[in-house]
Amino acid sequence: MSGPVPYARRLLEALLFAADSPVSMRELAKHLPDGTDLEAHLAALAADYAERGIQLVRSGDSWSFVTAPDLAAALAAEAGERKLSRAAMETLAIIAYHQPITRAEIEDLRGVQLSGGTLDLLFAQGWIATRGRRETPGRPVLWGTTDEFLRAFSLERLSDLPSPEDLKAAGLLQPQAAPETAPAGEE
Amino acid sequence: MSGPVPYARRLLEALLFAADSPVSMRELAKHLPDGTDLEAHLAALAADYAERGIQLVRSGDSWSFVTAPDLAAALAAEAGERKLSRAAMETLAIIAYHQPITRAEIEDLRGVQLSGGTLDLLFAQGWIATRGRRETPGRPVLWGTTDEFLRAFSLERLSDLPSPEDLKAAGLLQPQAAPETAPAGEE
Amino acid sequence: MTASLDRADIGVEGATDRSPPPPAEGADPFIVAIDGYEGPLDLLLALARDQKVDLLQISIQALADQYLGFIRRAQFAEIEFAAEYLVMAAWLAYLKSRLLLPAADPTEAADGEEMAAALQARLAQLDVMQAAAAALRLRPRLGVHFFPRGAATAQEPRPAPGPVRADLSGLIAAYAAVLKARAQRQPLTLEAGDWASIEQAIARIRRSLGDAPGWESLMRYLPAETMALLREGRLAGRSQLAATLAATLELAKEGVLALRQARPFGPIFVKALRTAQEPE
Repeated sequence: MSGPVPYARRLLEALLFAADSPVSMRELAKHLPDGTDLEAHLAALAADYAERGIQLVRSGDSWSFVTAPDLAAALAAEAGERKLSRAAMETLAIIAYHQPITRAEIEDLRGVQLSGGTLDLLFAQGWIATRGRRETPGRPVLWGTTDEFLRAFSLERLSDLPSPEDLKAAGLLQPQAAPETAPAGEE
Repeated sequence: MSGPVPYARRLLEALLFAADSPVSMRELAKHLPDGTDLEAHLAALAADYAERGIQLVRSGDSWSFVTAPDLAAALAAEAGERKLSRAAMETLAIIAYHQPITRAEIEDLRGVQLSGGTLDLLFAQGWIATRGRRETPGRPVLWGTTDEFLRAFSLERLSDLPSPEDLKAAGLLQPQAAPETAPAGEE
Repeated sequence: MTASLDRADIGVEGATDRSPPPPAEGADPFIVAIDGYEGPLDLLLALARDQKVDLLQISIQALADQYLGFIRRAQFAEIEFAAEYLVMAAWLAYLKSRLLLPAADPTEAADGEEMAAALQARLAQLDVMQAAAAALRLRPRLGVHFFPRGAATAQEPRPAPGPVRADLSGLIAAYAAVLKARAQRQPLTLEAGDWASIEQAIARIRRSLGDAPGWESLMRYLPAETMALLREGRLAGRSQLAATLAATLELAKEGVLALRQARPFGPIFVKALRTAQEPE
């Protein structure tokens, strides 16, 4: 690594490295002199690691080091992939796109009742959390996604989720997508 | 960090980062192609980090990343936040849901005695406060949560907490531990 | 370090990922599998995709026919599982009749069109969410494609105790744990009746004491059925054993008999000290 590294960047590096979970900007700021440009230092630190085997990632308001995704195969020798059911993934996507959302609304969107374990599984992973209640009769609990969800799916922020247009462009909404441009019956 | 980093060095970096204890040379060699000059790569990696906030250190035959020694004071100074213990979290949850409540009632709900420090800790955080006394023999002190508790847990009001029925509906009260994976087609 | 969606990340193979398997071609072509579908709306969406037109332009009549045909040939393992599919079938049949039959009242015809449009919108919405789920699945995932720090290690000294960290999810999970543990705690319950009384045991021992000289096993003074009860793990057996032991202790205090146990948990022996047939 080239040249002297500013003290603030070294300290951030050590703080993020020594933490057992993502560290919030608020927490990081506490350790640095007032007036430090935290965003700039974090951006510089992320750039330092861009090509390394470890990367600095942002998830919502928090930052953490993780291993580079392209090394997965070499690292994952022991880690077996946890396969998530379709029900769980669809429920998670619905919560991510429609938050805050009630259980009944999720069921309505999917046209099927949620089995007991689905929200439980997503909650246990730390991917969803309650977000108060909807002020309607029965005051149902609202669910939303967490920063841990962003981190787990390598998203910086919710707005990084692909829009319906992005999904179409990526071919995930074929073949009925975009009838204006694609003649009907095209594969 | 400057220039392209060799694959072996990136992989070593990731392996050492993701390990939960120092990794032996023998273990590291397993992940690298045969004939890789492990010593040379580790020496280069250690040099990469020489001026950073993290350092690669050798202890006997094993290697690990640690924070730079000169940062120890700065890291300790403002003291990383500690995670609340399970006992304390459960106690806080019981107070939040059942307030005002006496210590004996908390112990009854948890089925175990409260250790001396638990209420003190929650009180020191400003999350609980006394709420008078119960007019029963012994006049035990009653505990409740504070506005500071609401702020710390981003709740607008106590009634935003999901009710036991909500928890049950979300599957959080199922007796077995949350499954890591959901069977396909669970709905 | 961008985490925005890379198109390369969500290749076309993702499109297959979200679709349930096509109706299985089993031995009997008139029976179709319903297992792969997440409810009636999911089945309807899969059928709609076969029309290969925009979901908002889809022919609801054709879709209703497809669905009804599918349900007619479907095999349901469980009746409650079938119910939700059948409710949808009934609704679609109704919708179809609304769309087909000339309505006596023009507002009725409009209602049919509205219901069809609402269904198209619902299908389009679910379609987007299924695509979103597929896109999520294709993203690099923590613990699968990349990994967190294995262990949090700072150089000594360890951080001094400071503020504690906790969040709402942790709080709720903790309360759920309390409720779960509480639900699982069984209060101690005892079977009613069948308890042996010490008085009866004293009387029984007095009756048979001294039949044989010298030390005898305590077991000899148990009622006949005790051993069988103990073998079955019944509390009544343990009660008789306890009552008998307590009775011998009582009688030893009175000087009627002596007790001997060579080691902890070893066998207990009883010896008559004087004839005790008659109560004092």
